[in-house]
Amino acid sequence: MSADFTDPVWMYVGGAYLLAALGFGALGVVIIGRLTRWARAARMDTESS
Amino acid sequence: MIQAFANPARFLSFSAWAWPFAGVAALILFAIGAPWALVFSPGDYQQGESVRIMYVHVPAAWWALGIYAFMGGASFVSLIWRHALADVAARAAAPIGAFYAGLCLVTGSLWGAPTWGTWWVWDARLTSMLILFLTYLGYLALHAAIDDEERAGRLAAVLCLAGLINLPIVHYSVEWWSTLHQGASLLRDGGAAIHPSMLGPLLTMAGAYAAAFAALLLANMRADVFRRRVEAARLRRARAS
Amino acid sequence: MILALHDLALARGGRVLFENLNLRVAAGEFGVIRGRNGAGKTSLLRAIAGWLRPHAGRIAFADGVDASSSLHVIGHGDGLKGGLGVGAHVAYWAGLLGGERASVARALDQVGLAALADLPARILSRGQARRLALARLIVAPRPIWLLDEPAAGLDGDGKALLDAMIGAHCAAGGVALAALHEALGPNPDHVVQLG
Amino acid sequence: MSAILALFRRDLALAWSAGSGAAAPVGFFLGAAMLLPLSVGAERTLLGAIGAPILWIAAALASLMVLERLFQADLEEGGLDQMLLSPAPLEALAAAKAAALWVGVGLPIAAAAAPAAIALQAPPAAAGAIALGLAIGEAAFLFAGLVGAAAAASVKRAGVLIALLVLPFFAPPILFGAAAAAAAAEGAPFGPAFLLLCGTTLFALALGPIAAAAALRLQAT
Repeated sequence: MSADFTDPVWMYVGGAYLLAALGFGALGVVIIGRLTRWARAARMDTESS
Repeated sequence: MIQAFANPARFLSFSAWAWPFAGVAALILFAIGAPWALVFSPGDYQQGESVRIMYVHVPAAWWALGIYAFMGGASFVSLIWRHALADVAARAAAPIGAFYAGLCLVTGSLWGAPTWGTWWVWDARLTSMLILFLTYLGYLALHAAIDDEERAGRLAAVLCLAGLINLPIVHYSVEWWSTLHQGASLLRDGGAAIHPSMLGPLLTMAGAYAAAFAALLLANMRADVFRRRVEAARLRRARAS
Repeated sequence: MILALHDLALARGGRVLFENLNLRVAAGEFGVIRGRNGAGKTSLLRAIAGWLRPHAGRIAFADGVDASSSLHVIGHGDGLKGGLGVGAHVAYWAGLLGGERASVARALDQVGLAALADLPARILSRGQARRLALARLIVAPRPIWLLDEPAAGLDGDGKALLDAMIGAHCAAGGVALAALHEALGPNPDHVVQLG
Repeated sequence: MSAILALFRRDLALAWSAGSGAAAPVGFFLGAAMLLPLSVGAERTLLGAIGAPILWIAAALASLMVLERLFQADLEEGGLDQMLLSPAPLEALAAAKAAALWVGVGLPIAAAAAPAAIALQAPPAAAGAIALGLAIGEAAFLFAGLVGAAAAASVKRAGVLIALLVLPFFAPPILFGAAAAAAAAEGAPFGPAFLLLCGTTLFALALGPIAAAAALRLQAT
């Protein structure tokens, strides 16, 4: 446990990790959302034709 | 191997299990890497705690370049062997690469703020990364601007390859330029300055970024393959009626 | 045999225009391509010129014949620049397509635009612009002519001029393929019906 | 060879004809350069230091302006088809178009840079060096910009898109060119920066036409 939490710079460090996490989350949601939407549309097409 | 993935059906069956597998791997690596980087690794004797930003900044820089090189390879294959899936791969990788480049710029700025007292420093690496980010935007903009998908893919491939050749030129000219304006930058991104104890979390996080890219890429490619299939079917139905 | 199509199929925007088209054109022959709009007449000509990849089948030329030295294409856009002189256009085409500069005046005269040689091309009417494009065929002689609705915009004399040019070209052993809506040129050796 | 000359002469005639003459780009270049003293103030030392490099930004913007219509008109009017039918390789024809633009627009801009540099408080002795640098730089801009102009030729109102596409290719020439100009303005030796600028121009001369021809062949389908 060699991290010194009193250092005020943690605001920046925390901010960087938070932004990375939010970024990955947003990109994941967008891409996986696209996948499910089009996969469902493709499945409906094959069922109806 | 390349021909093996030529037809979408085989790609779909492979990627069906591959993208969740890579996704889970990414989550595990992040779960190990992040706390390791944030808490258990040592602070830097000079910069103190702010060096921890390196673990999210440096892998983003590595992979922003790595993904563009991947796109270059895919563009080459799609142009030379007219390989539809390679075109889908390049196009699906672009937004992820752009995100990595953007993340690298933002985390670089957050790292620079405490160490230099300003949010943006025209450090050689950050400037090169900014130009790479613009190159990504150009690729995405060209794809968005041309509606004939097949031609857009091949034109973007030509642009991507031209950009790939341009990157080392930009890198070295910016390096030369930055020595003109101020001394070697503080923001050393690895190499000798990396203390062995820092290498562990750094490589874990780099692995997490790689797995995340693989998962997002494969998912994005699947989405595109389904989209093209559905749109082609709708086109046929519209024409048949 | 100058030009042959083997089971040619063309697609545009994912839609197949036509399939297994076979055609063998020998020297001195004239082919006419008929079909409603969108049937693929232009695409067929552009595929023969090498600018469109066939969906299936292939296009074969006699040896020594290739797009960059033996083909002429007269299409919808005639590549005219409003700011450039009428005579300058013909001189440019002579240079670009490997013709002789000496025949520029003769070509202009033959298409009936000699009087306008020094004027900028923007003053030309649609029919005159089409005649200027035909001057390309004269100033840089090439064995294969691909004509996409060449008579569009031409008046009676213009059509007569085109008629004579095609006749003379085929008589001299040249090949001409024209997408047409009305009868033009000598009676065709081949008629390709699309769509 | 005559095909390349024919296209070069035609495009040069077009560049200098009343229609799309060099007046517009040169006028834009001077106007953009003039914005600097208007925005930063006419204070000599400040203007002198950044005046010369600003000329490079103005020249880059002017080059972007003329690049937009470079291939678009040919694609629309069928001129590209005739170029494809020419015995000369498409790469050489693309280079001929860029060369015609360099002579028709690039050189006038470089010439206008000499009085502009003096107006921006650069020492008159440096004006020649700045103009020479811009002449070389304009070649880098126009040839490097070929790939963007060709890739976006089929897009209507593609000016903004082309600007974005070629920006990464403009970075090295601007970087070395502006450094050379700044050095010249301060009377410092600008040799190394100038030679590196020539390096980027040679790179653009090589990459531009090849990439543009590849893109143009795709545009024709």
